[in-house]
Amino acid sequence: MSLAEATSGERLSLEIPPDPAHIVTARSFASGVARSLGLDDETADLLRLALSEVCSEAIEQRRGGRIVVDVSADTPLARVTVVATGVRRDQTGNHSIEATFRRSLIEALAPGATFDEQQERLTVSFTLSAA
Amino acid sequence: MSLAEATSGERLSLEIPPDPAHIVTARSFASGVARSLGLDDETADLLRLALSEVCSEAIEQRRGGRIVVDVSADTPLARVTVVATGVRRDQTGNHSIEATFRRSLIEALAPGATFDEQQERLTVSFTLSAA
Amino acid sequence: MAETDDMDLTLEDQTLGSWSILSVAGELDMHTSPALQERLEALSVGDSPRVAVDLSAVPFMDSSSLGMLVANLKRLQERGGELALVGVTGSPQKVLSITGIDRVIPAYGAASELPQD
Amino acid sequence: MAETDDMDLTLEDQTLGSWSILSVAGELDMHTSPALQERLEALSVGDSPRVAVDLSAVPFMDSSSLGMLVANLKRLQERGGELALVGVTGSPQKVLSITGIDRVIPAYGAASELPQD
Ligand SMILES: Nc1ncnc2c1ncn2[C@@H]1O[C@H](COP(=O)(O)OP(=O)(O)O)[C@@H](O)[C@H]1O
Ligand SMILES: Nc1ncnc2c1ncn2[C@@H]1O[C@H](COP(=O)(O)OP(=O)(O)O)[C@@H](O)[C@H]1O
Repeated sequence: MSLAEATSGERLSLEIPPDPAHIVTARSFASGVARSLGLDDETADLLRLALSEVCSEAIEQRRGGRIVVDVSADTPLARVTVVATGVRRDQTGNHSIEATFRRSLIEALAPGATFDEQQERLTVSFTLSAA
Repeated sequence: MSLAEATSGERLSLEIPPDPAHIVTARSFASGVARSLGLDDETADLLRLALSEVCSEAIEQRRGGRIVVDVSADTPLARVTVVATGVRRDQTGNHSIEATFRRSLIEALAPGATFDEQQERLTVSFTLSAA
Repeated sequence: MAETDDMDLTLEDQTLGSWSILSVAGELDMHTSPALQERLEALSVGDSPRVAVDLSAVPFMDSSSLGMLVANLKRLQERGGELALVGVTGSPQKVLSITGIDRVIPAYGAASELPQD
Repeated sequence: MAETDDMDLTLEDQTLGSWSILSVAGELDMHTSPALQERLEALSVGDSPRVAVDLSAVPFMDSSSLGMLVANLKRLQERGGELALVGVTGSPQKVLSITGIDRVIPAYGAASELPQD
């Protein structure tokens, strides 16, 4: 099935514990999604990197809870939403140097990505277009 | 993280539409899970094949609905549960030749796999041990 | 030599003596096996057709193509033809052996080993 | 030559003239980069240590190792030493260039190109 055939709104989801050991599963999920949506290799790389970064961000900031990744076929390619629940770790708002690099990468990979941070819930959304 | 370190009961989940195009995502998910649980290559192959078969079975038998794959770290390695919801396609109980091969493969790969079939819900469960 | 590539699966056929050899590259599952079926049917024409499927570039195969392979074996035999497999290792080998299909469809290590009598 | 292999990441070091070369094989993310940090620290000892990290066998790298690379650059420079990268292509190249780290840490195509003065 190429993207053209993918039903708009068709949704694939992944749920993982907020543990660095499971970020590899988010990337493998991205590889599979890329193949089933017929994304080109460069866009697949972009999706793998973006999900790796967003999951790392969620894991660094929270303790416990879950990470849910949703990818829906949408214009131009897909809409990606990552919701992390769990207790916020860093109450002071200080960002590590890793977090700074991470934010600038996410913004470069997914311009217009939104971050909605609340006490027990972080929601990151972005639209995937061809790399 | 090796399996020894994996918290027992730690759960990874995947949700896909019941479309053959998305079975590749179930296999990629299996690859990621295998890496984060530290499974050896042969057991990873077994998990990829078992999930491919179970998802195919669910897709062949149902229309609409969703497929949810859950993998939990458990003794000896993991507990895998696949739940497919959707309207049952084949009311006569006739099995295609593919379904026959599929069942014998699933039984060889995951001895003791259970199939609970109901009108709108198919649940397949098995325990993963080293290949 | 004809080529089909639907991004997921690449199919190429060529003639070697009395055999049509269909080389498959990619993963064979419920999504991709219909493309293989289509090409197999197209090759199973004429008098006593001999068709060999080369699986050496198939890193993953599940049971979705088994029914089709058996049906094609039967169809080819009814026409006085033959079906054979070439380069069966790894994942295809495992699936073919668990289901016993390896005892039904003859397999050869390489296309050069196909009987040309 | 020392070797570390935690199944996900393989780290090997060897000496080439005045440089210690740490070759990384595997994906570098939040889970695996602590192992790299540990090995980098162990190599950053003595007088004016020169350490090169070979990334040619890293198919995936995200930002998790960037802070650590920059911190090691600083630490090595404080000791009169140097940090360099070798074999930067693909995913590592992309991440290093988007974040501008490629302008901070010198990179060489191959270990043989490292300055030996
Ligand atoms: N269908 C397959 N058959 C055999 N091995 C596979 C298959 N899919 C993946 N692998 C192996 O599993 C490893 C990890 O899988 P992959 O899903 O690609 O993870 P990632 O996307 O994080 O690289 C790969 O290096 C590959 O060798
Ligand atoms: N981290 C990665 N970097 C670059 N390419 C990758 C990466 N992971 C996977 N791929 C590519 O994506 C393809 C499919 O990914 P994979 O997750 O292995 O699917 P599957 O498990 O179904 O084989 C692989 O053939 C590989 O070339």
